[in-house]
Amino acid sequence: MRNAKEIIARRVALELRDHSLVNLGIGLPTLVASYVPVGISVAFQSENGIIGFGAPPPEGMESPHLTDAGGGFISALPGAASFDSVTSFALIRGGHLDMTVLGGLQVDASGRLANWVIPGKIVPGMGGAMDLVAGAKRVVVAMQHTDRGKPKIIEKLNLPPTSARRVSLVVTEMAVIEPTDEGLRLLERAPGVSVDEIVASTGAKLLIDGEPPVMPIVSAENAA
Amino acid sequence: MRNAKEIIARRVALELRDHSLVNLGIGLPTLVASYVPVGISVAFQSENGIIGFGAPPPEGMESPHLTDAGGGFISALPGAASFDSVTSFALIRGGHLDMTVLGGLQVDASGRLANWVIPGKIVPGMGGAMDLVAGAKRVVVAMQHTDRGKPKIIEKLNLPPTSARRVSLVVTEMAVIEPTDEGLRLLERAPGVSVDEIVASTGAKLLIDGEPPVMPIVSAENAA
Amino acid sequence: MQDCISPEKAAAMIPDGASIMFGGFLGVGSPDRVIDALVARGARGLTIIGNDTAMPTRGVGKLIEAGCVAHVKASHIGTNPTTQKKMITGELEVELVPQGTLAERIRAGGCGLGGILTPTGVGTVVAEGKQVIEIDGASFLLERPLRADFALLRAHEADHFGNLTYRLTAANFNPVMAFAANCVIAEPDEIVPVGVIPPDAVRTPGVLVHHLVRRVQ
Amino acid sequence: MQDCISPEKAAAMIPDGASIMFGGFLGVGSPDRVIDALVARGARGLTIIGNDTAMPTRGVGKLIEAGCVAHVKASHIGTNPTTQKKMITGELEVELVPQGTLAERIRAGGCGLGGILTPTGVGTVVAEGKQVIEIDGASFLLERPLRADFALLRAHEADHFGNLTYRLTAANFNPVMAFAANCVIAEPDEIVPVGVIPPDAVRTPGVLVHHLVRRVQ
Repeated sequence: MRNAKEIIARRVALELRDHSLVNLGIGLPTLVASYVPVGISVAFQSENGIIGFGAPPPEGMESPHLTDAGGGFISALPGAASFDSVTSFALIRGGHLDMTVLGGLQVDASGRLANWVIPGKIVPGMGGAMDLVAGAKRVVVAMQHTDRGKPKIIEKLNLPPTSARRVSLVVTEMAVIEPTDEGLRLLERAPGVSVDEIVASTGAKLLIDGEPPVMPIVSAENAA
Repeated sequence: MRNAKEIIARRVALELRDHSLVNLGIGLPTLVASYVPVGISVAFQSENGIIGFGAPPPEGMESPHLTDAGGGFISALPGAASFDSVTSFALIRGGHLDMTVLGGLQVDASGRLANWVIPGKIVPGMGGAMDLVAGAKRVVVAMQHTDRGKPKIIEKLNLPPTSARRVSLVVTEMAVIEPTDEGLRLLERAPGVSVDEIVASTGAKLLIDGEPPVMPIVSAENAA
Repeated sequence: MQDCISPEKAAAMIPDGASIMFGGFLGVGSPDRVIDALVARGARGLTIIGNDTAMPTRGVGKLIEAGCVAHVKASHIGTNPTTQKKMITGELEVELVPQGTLAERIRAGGCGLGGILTPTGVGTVVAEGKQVIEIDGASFLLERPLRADFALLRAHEADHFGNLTYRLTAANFNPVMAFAANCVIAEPDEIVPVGVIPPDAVRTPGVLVHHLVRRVQ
Repeated sequence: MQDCISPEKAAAMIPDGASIMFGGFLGVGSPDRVIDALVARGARGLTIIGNDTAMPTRGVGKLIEAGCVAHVKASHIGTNPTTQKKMITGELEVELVPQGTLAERIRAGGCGLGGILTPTGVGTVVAEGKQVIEIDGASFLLERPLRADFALLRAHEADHFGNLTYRLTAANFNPVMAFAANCVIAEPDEIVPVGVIPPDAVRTPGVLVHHLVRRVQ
């Protein structure tokens, strides 16, 4: 069985649309870039100022002027465009970003996301997360279903929200859940995971229409 | 005797400061560029998107992509910078423009300028004039003292104002006048023009401290 | 970027009554081939947004001359007597916007801002009907975002991804308009392969451009 | 542009207690030589404004490590444990601002806007104490302009007039900060004669730059 993060990344990759602009958050979301389906052309944005970046360059060929939003060295693909922070967030806030994939600490029954701070712990700062959730056309949360056994999908956030806006989709290693006006709808279950197991690991009411289908994921053979 | 426009342009040229950024309005103000004093380095901005433009190029060498705000062909000087309209007005509105020289229809006792529309006549539109008056560090009005014998400097504007902001200086072929908290102060008179003549041609009260000095102007020999 | 189309195809995509942003400053940097195609197809009832209405035989002036336009939002119409005439007869509705405010309103529309606060126009006719907000003792007009159905841009180079460059003062309103319309059509002087425009030279990322107008025949 | 100065002269011009905008994103595109000179002269009580506080041994992180800083306005401090530690002990005051809001606030400060209306932060702690304005049924925070006494920029090329270029993701906050400070000091990788940077490649016009930091010795 594949590990949780890989399942999540492979499922999220199926949300990628042809000719779209996508921003991947640091950490788990970054893995999604490894599973872009064949035939799908996606432009990835890094909010520090580039569209069209690729894998780290060979050792010794890194440019000190070219990194991703996590500070790691990257390469630029042919056709890349670089720009300043004002332009980068004009793209994000102006609705030009088709999708953002972000990690999550909690999602609640109203579809609100908390992912930037745990009171009493270290305060990293929101970085670009609040703008991404406010501005992207689709916000996909890629996170593990529970944290040390405790549900991360709960009735009401007890961590500070990242935005008042409802996210578009939540993908975990157990399920795909869509926040709607009526509540959290269970769309898919992971291979080998039962609805009962999902319900038991979820701290909010799920809307379930019969037996949800098994989550498709990008297979190794289909990834570009 | 030189004509009125030339006197005005030569006097306004003395307001140019070294290392400054200046925008000249269309018409009379444009003449100022011909009389930059020796030793003074001024960067001229054209609000359609360039700093550092020069005289029209030789016949046949015009670029269709390089004109001034009046649509006339210009050349670019070494070190010129081109930019879009958003950046151009960020420079203007953000206080980066040291001086603008604009034509005027009327200036009133409070120092407000009207220069963009005559109700009942053709409506050209304000173009960049309202932004220039609101944003430039110094606003110098370069205009003839009267219009067909009627004063253009009057107690209260009867044309729509360009801005609520007070202009910095008014230069005519008869006088140099500074709007202040107390009112319009007569600073200088043109060569051969008496204070009585100025007062007779002015429709607003002038503050006069003794006999004002004669207007200095950039002589042909001093122009760069 | 999706595809590369003819000026006629571009003109056919734009329905009568559409709102369109046009790059250009007195005709410099304006998408002339699509304008000609709009005239040729006899477009009607357009709302055009741009700095000015150029001259009767240049840039968007041709659209006004040909009777394609119902509404104009511009900072200046003084160079086009036809605009003036049609405004007086009521054939054309004209809204005048200060040039810097026009640029910022389009920018706000394109980058997701609900509005901007500008000192320009306070105490003038431009302020009529608008909210004035005091910040630290200074007065600002609350100006609203502007968007359009289409943006028609003139670029210098485009690559196969739609990345654009502009040339000198022909940039003017083009780069900001690329953000502010539902459909962005760019008319470049030249189309070059991907990689010919270096990343730092790109002034409009290709992700903002929906269609390129094909090369000059 | 006025003159070309050493990093030490730049550091000497900046008094203790000054507010300074720093270009840079996790240390990439940050004015490292002036930062080193500020550390060397033992600057104190600085307010630093920028995207992040980098790492303890990189970019503005060095200033925090050396105790030069009293206030931080940034979007992210998670990569610098020293910032975290000093914030907890009260040695450092930290204001967190969403990254896009930080960029727009600096832009507003630099281009004469009284403020901007952004959807970012509505319904979060960021909204506390701020005016919420409804526009066409949507809620926006009124965010105020940001300016500083100094902007310290890292550029790629500068010409003798101070015209600047930037390189790839090293541009980040540098171009916008050039508009928003009373004194702008740029530290280029290379200084070239006037005319070497073509007008369309200039990303910060030299009229915005007060001092260049002289070439690397």
